[in-house]
Amino acid sequence: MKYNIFGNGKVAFGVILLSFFVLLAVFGPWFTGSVLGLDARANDITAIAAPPSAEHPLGTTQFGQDVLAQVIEGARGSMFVGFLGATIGTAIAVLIGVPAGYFGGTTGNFLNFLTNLFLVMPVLPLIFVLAGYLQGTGLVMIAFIIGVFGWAGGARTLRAQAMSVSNRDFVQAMRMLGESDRRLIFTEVMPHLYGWIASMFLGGLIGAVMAEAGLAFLGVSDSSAISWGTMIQAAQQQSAVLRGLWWWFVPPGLCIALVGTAAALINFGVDELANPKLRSASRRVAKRTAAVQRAALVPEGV
Amino acid sequence: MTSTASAVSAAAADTAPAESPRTPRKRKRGRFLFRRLGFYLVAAWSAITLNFIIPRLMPGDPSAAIIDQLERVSGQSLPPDTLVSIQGLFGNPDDNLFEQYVAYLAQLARFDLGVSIVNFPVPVADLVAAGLPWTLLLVGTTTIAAFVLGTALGVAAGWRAGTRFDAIVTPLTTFLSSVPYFWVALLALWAFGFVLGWFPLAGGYDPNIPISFDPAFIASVLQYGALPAATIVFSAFGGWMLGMRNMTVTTVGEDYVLLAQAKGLSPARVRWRYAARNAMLPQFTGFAMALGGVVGGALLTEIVFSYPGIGYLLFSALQKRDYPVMQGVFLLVTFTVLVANLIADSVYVWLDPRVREES
Amino acid sequence: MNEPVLEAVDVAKHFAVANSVGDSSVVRAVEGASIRLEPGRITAVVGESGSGKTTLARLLARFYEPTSGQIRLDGVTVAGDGIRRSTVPKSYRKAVQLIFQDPFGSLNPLHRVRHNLERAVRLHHGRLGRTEVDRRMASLLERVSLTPASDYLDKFPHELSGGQRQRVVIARALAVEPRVLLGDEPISMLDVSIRLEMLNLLDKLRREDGLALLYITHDIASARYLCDDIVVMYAGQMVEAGPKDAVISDPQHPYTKLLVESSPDPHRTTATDRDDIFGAADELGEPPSLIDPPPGCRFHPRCPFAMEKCRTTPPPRAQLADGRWADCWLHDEGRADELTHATMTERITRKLTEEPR
Amino acid sequence: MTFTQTMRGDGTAVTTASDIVLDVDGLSVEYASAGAPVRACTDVTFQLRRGEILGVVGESGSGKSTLITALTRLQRPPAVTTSGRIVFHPQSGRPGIDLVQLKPRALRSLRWTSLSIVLQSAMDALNPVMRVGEQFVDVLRVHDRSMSRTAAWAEARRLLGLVGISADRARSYPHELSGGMRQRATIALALACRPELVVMDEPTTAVDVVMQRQILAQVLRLRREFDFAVVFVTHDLSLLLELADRIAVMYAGRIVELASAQDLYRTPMHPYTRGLRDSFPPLHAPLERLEGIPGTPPDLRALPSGCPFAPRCPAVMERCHEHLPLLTPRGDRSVACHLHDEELVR
Repeated sequence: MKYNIFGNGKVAFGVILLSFFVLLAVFGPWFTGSVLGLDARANDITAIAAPPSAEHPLGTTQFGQDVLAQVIEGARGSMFVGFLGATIGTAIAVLIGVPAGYFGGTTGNFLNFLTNLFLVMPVLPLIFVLAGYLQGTGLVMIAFIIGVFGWAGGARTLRAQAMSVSNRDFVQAMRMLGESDRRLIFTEVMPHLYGWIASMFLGGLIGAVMAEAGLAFLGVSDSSAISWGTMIQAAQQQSAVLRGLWWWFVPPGLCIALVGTAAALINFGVDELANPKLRSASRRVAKRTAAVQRAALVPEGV
Repeated sequence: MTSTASAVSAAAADTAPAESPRTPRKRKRGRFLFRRLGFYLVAAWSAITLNFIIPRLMPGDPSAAIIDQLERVSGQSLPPDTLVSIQGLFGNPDDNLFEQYVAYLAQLARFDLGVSIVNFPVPVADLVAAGLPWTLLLVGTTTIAAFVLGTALGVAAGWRAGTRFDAIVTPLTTFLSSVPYFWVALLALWAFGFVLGWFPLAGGYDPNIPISFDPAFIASVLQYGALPAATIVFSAFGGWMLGMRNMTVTTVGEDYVLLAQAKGLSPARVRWRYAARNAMLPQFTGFAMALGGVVGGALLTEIVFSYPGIGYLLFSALQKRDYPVMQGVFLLVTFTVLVANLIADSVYVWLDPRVREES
Repeated sequence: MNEPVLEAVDVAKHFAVANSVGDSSVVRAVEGASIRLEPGRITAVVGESGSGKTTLARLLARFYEPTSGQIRLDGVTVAGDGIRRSTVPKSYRKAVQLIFQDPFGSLNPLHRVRHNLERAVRLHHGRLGRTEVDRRMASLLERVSLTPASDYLDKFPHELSGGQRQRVVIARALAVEPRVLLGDEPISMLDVSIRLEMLNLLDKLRREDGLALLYITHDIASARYLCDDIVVMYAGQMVEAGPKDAVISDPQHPYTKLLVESSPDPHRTTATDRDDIFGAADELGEPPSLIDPPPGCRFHPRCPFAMEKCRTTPPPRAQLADGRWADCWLHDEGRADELTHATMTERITRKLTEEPR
Repeated sequence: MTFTQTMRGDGTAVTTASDIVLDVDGLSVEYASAGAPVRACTDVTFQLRRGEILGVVGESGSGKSTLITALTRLQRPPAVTTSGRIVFHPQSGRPGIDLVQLKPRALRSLRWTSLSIVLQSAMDALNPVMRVGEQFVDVLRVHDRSMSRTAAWAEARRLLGLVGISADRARSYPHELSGGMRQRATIALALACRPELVVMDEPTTAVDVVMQRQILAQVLRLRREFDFAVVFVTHDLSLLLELADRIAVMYAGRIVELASAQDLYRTPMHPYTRGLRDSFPPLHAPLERLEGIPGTPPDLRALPSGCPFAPRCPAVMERCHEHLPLLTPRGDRSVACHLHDEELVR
């Protein structure tokens, strides 16, 4: 029962990594501007497509913009879309998934059908088309579209979990006492779903960051905004690959991957929290077992 | 109510019908697939309707804008049938919504997806039909390859959960599955195409060889396709693997695996026939969720490699606001994904005698 | 006979179930069941899983509405024929409470003992001051022998043993001050050594508070220990009822006899040889499907006494001495004494292995 | 069957060689937990005679489930056998084999042919995606490589017939059988390779009393036919008293009493055994108020010093809190309780 998720190395690492990027998104641009004296949008015509140097730690782009400053500025854009998209998506997932699982019946079936529909639709092409119509719209709109079309997987999980929790005796027992559905949902069922909702939010976060990057890569973005996606897109457009300007497109992609890894690692811990079998399959348990084994000096047959 | 459901399932479990083994099962599977087919038809209809609604929801008059654009591109007024076709897809100011919808459905039934703005006057259907085989080739093979590779590695990691292999491979895969597809594609293109020069930098085949089925052309297809395919597999297998790893860990704890070990079966048999065989089932039910992401990622990958599939087509269309092409691609991708899901369901039904439906 | 507090009259419950492919069929979980629960009296319903005993308890708890028949509280029909389906009023909740089988499952692992008791107290006793709520919670825990209360109020379920949890569950049910307590196998998930304490606690509640108690169980020996009357259920129907000792020592329905014979009894005085005890019980058959139950008497496919009319016509209820009754054609035929002649296990095995099914 | 009693070095009476099928000596199992390892089984010692039914009874936390996986060498991390021997004596008269020391390959060949297991829930124990018959066929053919598929299927059908399941059911999947049938199928499965020892883990708790009676009657008949020994693990002492030849009572990971079923019922020597016996109300005998055993089973992570039963024991003495009583032979039975310390008995 008692299980400290921060005692789990994977989770701790994930949390640290994610916190770093959140802090970077919030305070980074101020830091680059005031402390490092760099400007993501300034063009340094003395350094066009320059490799990393003391002046530009991560080099410059084709336009003489500092890559480090852009990565930090991009963190804000990407994380903004990530958080907003994940918030919207998670909210819809909760609003659809929890009632679907709790009430079952006709209501539940309809909500479940809706979920499955959004689940089989290839969301990314759909978002592309929608965003295509809305070209030039800001990051808010993009986050909104991503959230509105990206909730189905989460709703499906929540529905299954809400259903299993709702069928457990303690919910029935409290209903027997005369508790209302509203109270049952909020005080008895929902607390069991917080872990899943958190995990869903993290999944949505990385999904939104990736989707934004994908959209930007396709050229669907706010032309004035800087995000990791727009950086990669700019690099691609200026044929950075064919000209060997790796410092331009490697850092933003790596950042996306690191945020994704952080989210996935935290989710791993949440999974282990929810599924004791996964917990006992961890490296730590294996090591402990081996230690007891060695101490006992009885060879293990199996 | 939920309470009823649990009581019923308990009651139903107690009274497990003692049916005779053979024939009803086949009929059951048939009916299950039939119901799924029904669902996919509704899904397809929803996609078609969505495709109808989106342009009509947009501010302004997309229909007029497109016609205007087409006339500018072609430098002449549109032939009447093209005009009808565009108005059918994007809105006809003279008809009410219902009339528009009926006309739109009738038009789709004739595979009339309008004409491309950029490649005027090539019909969208032709453009899409030209790109589809390339995408199917690339995405189809890589999806299967990633699925097989991910599942196999997932079994290996899950079976040896807690070992060093698992402790290294699993976090590494977590990282890989978090990397954007197109960025991996860019890196691969830069490293293997640009720096090492092992692979061509763009295209789906050698433009100097005429398109045919002769060995030289096929060889060039393989050569051009290898790098895009590899990057998609590289980015996609991690998701399958992590799912399979956790399912395997869970399954290994099941009594039937314990009993299989107690029976003295070979470890390989226990692992595959008992553990993996059961752990694999959720992989198919989760297919829909994973496939959408893979397809989206693969479309982006095509763009990096200028691969002549529909992803690249979509990209060009987005760049130039070629709405007919965009919507045609969306419809086609959706249909393909639905068919893939139906196939996954069939495989699932074949794999699980219980045909446990989630509904 | 006293007036019953809670009564079920000829209730039936059918469930529509969708099988794995979505075809629906009807499970006849309970049919034609009547039961009276009187203050200060404990009635046991004994049966195997799938016999409908849990469904009966849940009907009485109004988990779901009966398909037909009536549920009466204090003689007033509250559910069933002629009553429109509605939400269960608080007054019913206050009168009737259900104890679940699994003490691990019926307490929310995320809430302390305090939460459970406090909600129960507040839901049914209007606005109460903090001290009054605390006082009530303490006295509830005391009544289920969890003392001192302060040791338990702030514990989470996982910090309690199985027996302690079930006591908390009982305290929670008592908090509404019900007049009827329905126990759905309340001891079957507990460790053997603490089951008796729980039975003794239920007995105390009956004696001290005059609760009407329904005790659902598959363990006929524990039913005998606790209750006054026994009702035996088979395949969704009641087949025999009466005072406990009479029913157990002299079963008047073949199924009751089979059940009693099959139950382990370490204090057995007669046969001591193992092979004698187990006999040649090679084939005793299984309860029928409730989706498509056999016509006539539902026990007839297994019954060694089965006659032609058993296969076609449901048996009439034979009213016997001491308020006993049994649903069996043997009484109608005057053949009831045959029940005492040989063991059921022998007879059934002989019948089922000789006749091809 | 002849019993020859000898004395071992430590003074324990032993029936030797050919009559013993399993000799468990000083078996301890620990769980590697975050803190100090938790001992779920401590110093478990018993002999299983050929063809005997040995009941093992215990409540939650008694270590009986741990004992099963240790005996059958099926334990998984974090459980570790830290000491002891489990010596299996084959009927052929070949020297005893210590299962604890055995290499995986040798262990695999011994499995099912010498030692099989029946698990509590047949629904969980049968592979849901394999036909029931196929689950017989694979084990039959692993242990007899000369057996053809056809012959193996025929054998599977024959084995199912032994427990009253008709041959055409062999092609069913587990979910298509009723609960009772599934459990009988797993018993037939356990006998597929004619083992000398079958470990049964609460094989009848998931079925109703009537089916329990039927299954146990079949087990007894099959045991007469095939002459295997049974370790029958359960929480239901009332059932064991009827079924078992001898019964080992476990408490807090140790055997606290081991005696014949009759002796255990009539003259339980350990207060826990007595309390457990009196926790089952009689079905026919006159009723009287029973009290069970007050208190709760101990937490293995925080065992009291001295006798783990002391906090619940009605006959507790001062020494019980200080010294752990060890399982000591008393005639043809053994008990671990200070009440029977030599000087007190006298």
